[in-house]
Amino acid sequence: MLDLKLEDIDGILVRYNVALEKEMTPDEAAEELYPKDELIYPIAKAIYEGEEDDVIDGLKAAIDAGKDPIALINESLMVGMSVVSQLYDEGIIFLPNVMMSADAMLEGIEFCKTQTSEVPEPKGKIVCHVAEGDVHDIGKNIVAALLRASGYEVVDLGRDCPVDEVIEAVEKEKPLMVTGTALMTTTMYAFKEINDKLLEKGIKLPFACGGGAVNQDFVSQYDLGVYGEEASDAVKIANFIVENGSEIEKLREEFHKH
Amino acid sequence: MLDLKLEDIDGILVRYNVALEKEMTPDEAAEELYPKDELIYPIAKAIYEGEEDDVIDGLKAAIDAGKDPIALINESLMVGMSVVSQLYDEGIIFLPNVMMSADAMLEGIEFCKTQTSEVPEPKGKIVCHVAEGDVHDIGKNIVAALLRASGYEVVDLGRDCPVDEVIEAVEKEKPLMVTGTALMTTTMYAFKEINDKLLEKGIKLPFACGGGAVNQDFVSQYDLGVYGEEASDAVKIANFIVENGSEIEKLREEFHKH
Amino acid sequence: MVKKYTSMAYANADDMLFGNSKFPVKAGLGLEIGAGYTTPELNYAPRPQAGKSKEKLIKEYERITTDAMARMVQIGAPSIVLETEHVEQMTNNPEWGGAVAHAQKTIMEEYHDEYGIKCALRHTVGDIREDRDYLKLTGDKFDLLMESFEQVAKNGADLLSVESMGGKEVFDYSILRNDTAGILFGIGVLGSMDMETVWSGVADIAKKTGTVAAGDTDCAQANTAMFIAGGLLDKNLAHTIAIVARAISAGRSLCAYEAGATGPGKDCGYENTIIKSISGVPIAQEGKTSTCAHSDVMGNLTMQCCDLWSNESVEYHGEFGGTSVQCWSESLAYDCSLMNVALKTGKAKDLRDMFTLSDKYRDPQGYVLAYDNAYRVGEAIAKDGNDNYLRAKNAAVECCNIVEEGVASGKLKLTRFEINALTKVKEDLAALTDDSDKFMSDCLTKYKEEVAVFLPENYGL
Amino acid sequence: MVKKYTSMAYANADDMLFGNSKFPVKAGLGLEIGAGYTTPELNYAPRPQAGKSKEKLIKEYERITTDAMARMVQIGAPSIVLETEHVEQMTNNPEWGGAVAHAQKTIMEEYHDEYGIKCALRHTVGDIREDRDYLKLTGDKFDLLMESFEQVAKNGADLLSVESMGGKEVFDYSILRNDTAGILFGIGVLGSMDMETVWSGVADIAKKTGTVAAGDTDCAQANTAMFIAGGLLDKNLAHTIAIVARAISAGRSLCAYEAGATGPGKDCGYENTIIKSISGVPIAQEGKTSTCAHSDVMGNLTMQCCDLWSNESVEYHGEFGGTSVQCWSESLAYDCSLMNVALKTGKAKDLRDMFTLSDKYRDPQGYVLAYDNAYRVGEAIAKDGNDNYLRAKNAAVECCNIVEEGVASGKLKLTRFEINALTKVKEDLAALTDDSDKFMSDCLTKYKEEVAVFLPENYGL
Ligand code: B12
Ligand code: B12
Ligand code: SF4
Ligand code: SF4
Ligand SMILES: [Zn+2]
Ligand SMILES: [Zn+2]
Ligand SMILES: [Zn+2]
Repeated sequence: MLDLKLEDIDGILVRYNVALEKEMTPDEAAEELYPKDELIYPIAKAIYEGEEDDVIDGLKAAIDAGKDPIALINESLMVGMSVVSQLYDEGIIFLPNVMMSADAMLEGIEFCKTQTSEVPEPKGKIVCHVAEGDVHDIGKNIVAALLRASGYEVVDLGRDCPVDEVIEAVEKEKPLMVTGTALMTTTMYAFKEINDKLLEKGIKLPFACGGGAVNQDFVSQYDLGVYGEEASDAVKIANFIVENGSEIEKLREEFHKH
Repeated sequence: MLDLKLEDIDGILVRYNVALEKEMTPDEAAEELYPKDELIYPIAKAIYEGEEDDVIDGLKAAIDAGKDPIALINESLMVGMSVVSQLYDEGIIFLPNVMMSADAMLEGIEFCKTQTSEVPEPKGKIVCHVAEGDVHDIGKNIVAALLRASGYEVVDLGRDCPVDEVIEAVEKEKPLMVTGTALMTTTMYAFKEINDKLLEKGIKLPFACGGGAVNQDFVSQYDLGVYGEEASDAVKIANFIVENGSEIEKLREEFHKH
Repeated sequence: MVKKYTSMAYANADDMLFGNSKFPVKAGLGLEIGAGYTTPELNYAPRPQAGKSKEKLIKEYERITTDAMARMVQIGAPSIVLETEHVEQMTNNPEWGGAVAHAQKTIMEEYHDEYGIKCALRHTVGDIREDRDYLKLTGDKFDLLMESFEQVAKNGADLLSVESMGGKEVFDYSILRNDTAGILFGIGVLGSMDMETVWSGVADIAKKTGTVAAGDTDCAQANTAMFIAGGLLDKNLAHTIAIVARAISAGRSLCAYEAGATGPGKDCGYENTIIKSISGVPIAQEGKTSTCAHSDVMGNLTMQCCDLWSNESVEYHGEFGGTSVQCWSESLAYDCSLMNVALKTGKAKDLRDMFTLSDKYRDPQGYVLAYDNAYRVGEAIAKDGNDNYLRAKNAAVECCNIVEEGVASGKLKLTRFEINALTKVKEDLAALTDDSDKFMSDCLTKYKEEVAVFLPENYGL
Repeated sequence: MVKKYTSMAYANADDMLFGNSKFPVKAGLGLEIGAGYTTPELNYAPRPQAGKSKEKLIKEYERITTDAMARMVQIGAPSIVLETEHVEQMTNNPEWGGAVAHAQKTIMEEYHDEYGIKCALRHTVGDIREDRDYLKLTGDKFDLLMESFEQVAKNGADLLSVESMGGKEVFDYSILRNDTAGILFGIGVLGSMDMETVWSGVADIAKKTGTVAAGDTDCAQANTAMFIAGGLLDKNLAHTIAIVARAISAGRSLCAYEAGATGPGKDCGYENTIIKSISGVPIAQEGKTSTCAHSDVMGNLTMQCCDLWSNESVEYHGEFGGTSVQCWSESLAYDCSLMNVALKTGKAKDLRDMFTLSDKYRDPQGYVLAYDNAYRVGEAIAKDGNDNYLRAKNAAVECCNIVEEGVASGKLKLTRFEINALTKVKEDLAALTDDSDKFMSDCLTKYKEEVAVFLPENYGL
């Protein structure tokens, strides 16, 4: 068959991902971000590496050295995870690494809880779902995984989720936000219904919406809607709410393209 | 250069127009449609051929033989023109022929009028325009030409026509319908404004709309709108109004695809 | 009843070509697929509001059908296939699907009679065999699926397809966890088992109704992996893993033809070149002219051996140049015209190679699916064709080898991340048993435990 | 100042090829047009509501630009041109056009800096030189047009274009009446005169601002004829007349390069192959991947000698596969990828010929624009290159001869209607004078009388 000469390939296509790959390996990049504290460093690193056993070992050592188990959640586990998130955002590591790190972090949290009777202050609860009539749930799964990875408690209502179940869950769980995913133009209208029913009940909370079918113009049409393009936007929206409150206008100002 | 073998061409493309061209020549097809009456036949044929002089000659002969000049308009000129329209509709002759026949017919009408003091009952008046902001006027020109060819009196407001001018013309001319043409998605919204202003004034008449940007769904959004895809639809809509009245619902039932 | 492929339909990769298949398929009104020419296959989705009632839906499909046929005639296209991918209501209410097929076919017959245009209608029913949380592959839902096939076949559909979902629950779990065994089990084992059941059923109906059991696609798994992997800069899944899932899927989608289907395979089966090399059936493909539906990194390459050339799917709406279905069918028709000229001028193999080279080095997925390499994956499958597990594993191993050779040649450049992911898959594969029964029982134990929604009874296990 | 072409840039038709021009043009960020590779050129229209304010419009173009650049990088496309065809507000308020150019270029620079993607920005200002009823080619409106060019050039546009309208009033009248002299006068004489004025102006601005005076298109006339002629089954205008108008338009659009423009010519100038044969400038073309904007009967043929490959224009909106600009830019990029592979593998002339043959016999328009025949029309123009009227008439005559030969060969099949129309044009042409001055004064008299909106002062007459 015909073939291209090696030197001719670049004129036809550019592997921008290869061209762009940072000089630094992911490990080196992570190394630069770990906290320097001798007790915290190994925990953060174990989180990055997704090594659950090393996480527990590190936590044990830190607690033995007098650190508070609950404080360690924020000061070591979350810090390690934020290294992971940052590297993911920068395109240096990929989703499966994040998921493995998140698993390690969750184990770490469980372990910390067993070391004390105090209850950790949760970062916040979030209800996730896929629109009624829609079975496409991988995007939602990624969203849920990344939220968990960032320390949020996720109530996952699954796919093809009836409008009323979302309303009930919100009433019951009082989350700091709801997320909705829709991949089909035929299903995304359920978001409007959810919006209307929530408002009818006097509930005002941010409703972050995304998924292949959904776009910003559509989400802007109902009062509670905040549009996110990538799964990681869900985390950014949640963080923004924690830091700046849940005013929809502000959220749109921050996250919508204008 | 490479070339295709003659016998290979059909596998790649089909000249459906050639394949479909009627066995009959246009002249033969017309011959079948002319009225048989000895005095009418030559007039109808001269119309079809676009021969103005022959039209006048034929009219003279018929009048000499005792025919009523005003009656001749409907019985010969219009009949000849309807042969032309039918052949155009069937794809046997093309627009330029129609336009030449129409010119011949209009001359014929003028001649008939000079032969009597009676005033012919006009078939109806129609106001045509291109939407405000839009310079694309060829479609409208074709519409106007075909309407004239079918015996309607056309008030042509031209292109880039302000909404208020359309309203004024309707108030002044009291046409049996208005037509609007728009080729740009940015200009077609003027049709809605025209619709609203007409209704505000209590004027209800069919507003036939077409042109590249316009589609049936858009036109269905305002009360007076009737959508037409091809220029010849404007004639069909006008004829339908003459025969069945101007109820929009009925018109849509007839002309909208469902 | 199910006869597995254990040899190749083509003696050489170089014998494979667009517009030509070993076993052409006659369908519809004067059409023959894979018989020396390519044909556009247009797919479309009704607008959201159109699903409100049966009447509205039928009107929508009538307009779509008329628009498309009219445009084909206006530009002189000799042939077209229309593909209607069911919206859920059409499969769940078999008489809806039947009524739509009937309405469409009536219009197509008018065009065929007036202009002689060759055409056929594909209906792809929805795989509605699931509850909200679980797959329900057998029982009532299976019967409903078959009834839907029967209704569309009786009412005008010429080509019968479905995008079936067997194995998806395990796959979904595994793909985000880089779990090689789970990917292999979901696609290669569970998927294949379900395919055999579904397609035996469809083949019977086709025989009974005088229609064509056309083919399936691993949309639910290999395409999902491809979409999660995304473009060059996405970072949710290594493209090297996506292509391993794709290689595995070839064995799975092949099951349709083993159960009696004859092609043309479904457009979005990017595994179809591999399948064609083994089975010789005609295939539909999509790529650079299905950007309306999705983006991929092998837009031209997929044309290399296609018999039908598809836009995947476009929502019906207006564009400056007409309705969306008119625009896309026209673009497809010109693509086909180019291929057909190549066939008539003796330049087809050159054109094929140009299609392939456009994307062979763009991405590891294109590299493996390039027809020469696809053929090798085909051989790996045929070698152990009788064993669904082994052939899937072979395909995955061969896929890894091919990518590694590409890297070694210097022409396929991967990121470190992609290379690492590949290394891991290769190690995982090497660690797997060669004993299908053992693999099955290991996986059953493992995934019953780890995947809450996995119900072995779906597979008669 | 205006130096007319009297010889051919290429010694043979066979030397003409896509991605290669005699005089490549460097533009924008690292791009060279016609220098051995083809590049997609994406054009887009803002949504209707977006024109409401300057701010909204800028945001809309920012989103369009980001979407397109992002997609190009995702699929690994090495280069892209963005074309912004002004909506009327952007030309009538030159600072709007400038602000849009600036916003777009800022984003393009970011992508170029981060990824090294080669890119350039074309702005096509609107020809706003008209009142409601009359053309107003000179005076205030002309100055405003030039100011608009200057603003976009200073603010980031790399390539300057316009679709100018000189001669259109006479043409519009003539085309529906099969008036050959009027068509010739409108396009070949009046159109050419106006082109010389406009393009001398643009060339000055380009020189002053260090940008490229790119080129024009006879959209207002030859394309109008083509669209009225429509598809195979339309019956508003004979396709044989449409192609005569097209042949005439080549002399007219050539005037841009004679006045100092250097190309790339505008996408919708279907006369561009003829122009390339004479002038050697790079050209943009559109066809099978501009179905979003219009339908034509030569979708592949137009690729034969293109340097930029365009979608003509698509409204910005969502599709399943992303936004419309992402979908179409991706399709274009793959088309270019195919051509670029052909160039690198030494198969480019074969691919060119396949493009041509796809449509050479589809329609008389494609037949004459096939590069071998287009070259002959070019020769007819160059022969009397110094005389706008004579070269236009030559082009028309040669066009008729070419079509007749095609019919005689048996390969180009025409309807009786098309043949009759052709015969009439040929007779009309034969009856015309060879004296330009006489033609001018005859036409002035005739059309001043017949065409109410024709104002000779627009042309300094
Ligand atoms: C894989 C797939 C499937 C799989 C789904 C498997 C699964 N478990 O999800 C299967 C095979 C089951 C499937 C079935 C069908 N599908 Co499907 N499918 C796809 C496909 C190819 C890829 C979708 C995907 O997984 N993308 C990858 C994920 C990761 O992307 P994502 O979900 O958009 O999420 C990303 C972002 O959007 C974001 N995000 C997601 N949610 C949220 C939420 C928030 C808050 C934020 C901030 C961000 C965010 O994060 C993610 C990563 O960044 C698309 C093609 C396409 N162009 O999208 C068609 C597509 C969605 N399917 C389509 C169709 C038609 C169907 C079927 C009806 C086909 C049929 N006839 O049977 C059935 C649906 C049946 C039903 N009742 O729903 C159409 C929908 C058309 C429409 N009307 O809109 C599409 C668009 C294909 C097409 N072009 O025609 N499909
Ligand atoms: C020719 C043309 C021009 C010519 C117009 C000459 C003239 N005298 O009309 C010129 C060069 C002047 C021109 C200018 C522009 N144009 Co222009 N033009 C076209 C083109 C190529 C063909 C239009 C045409 O004549 N078609 C043939 C006629 C016969 O068709 P028609 O009008 O639709 O009519 C038929 C039917 O619709 C029907 N019909 C018409 N009216 C009615 C009414 C009734 C009642 C009925 C029943 C039927 C009916 O009958 C006809 C025959 O069947 C189109 C391309 C396209 N896809 O349409 C672009 C197009 C319309 N133009 C476009 C643009 C953008 C422009 C410019 C803004 C470009 C610029 N940047 O300068 C300017 C406009 C300036 C302004 N202020 O308006 C865009 C519009 C995009 C949009 N937003 O919608 C188009 C769609 C091109 C594109 N794809 O981008 N243009
Ligand atoms: S990829 Fe597209 S065409 Fe294929 S099955 Fe999935 S939705 Fe249908
Ligand atoms: S044909 Fe299209 S691209 Fe060309 S000038 Fe007219 S509107 Fe613009
Ligand atoms: Zn499809
Ligand atoms: Zn669209
Ligand atoms: Zn354009």
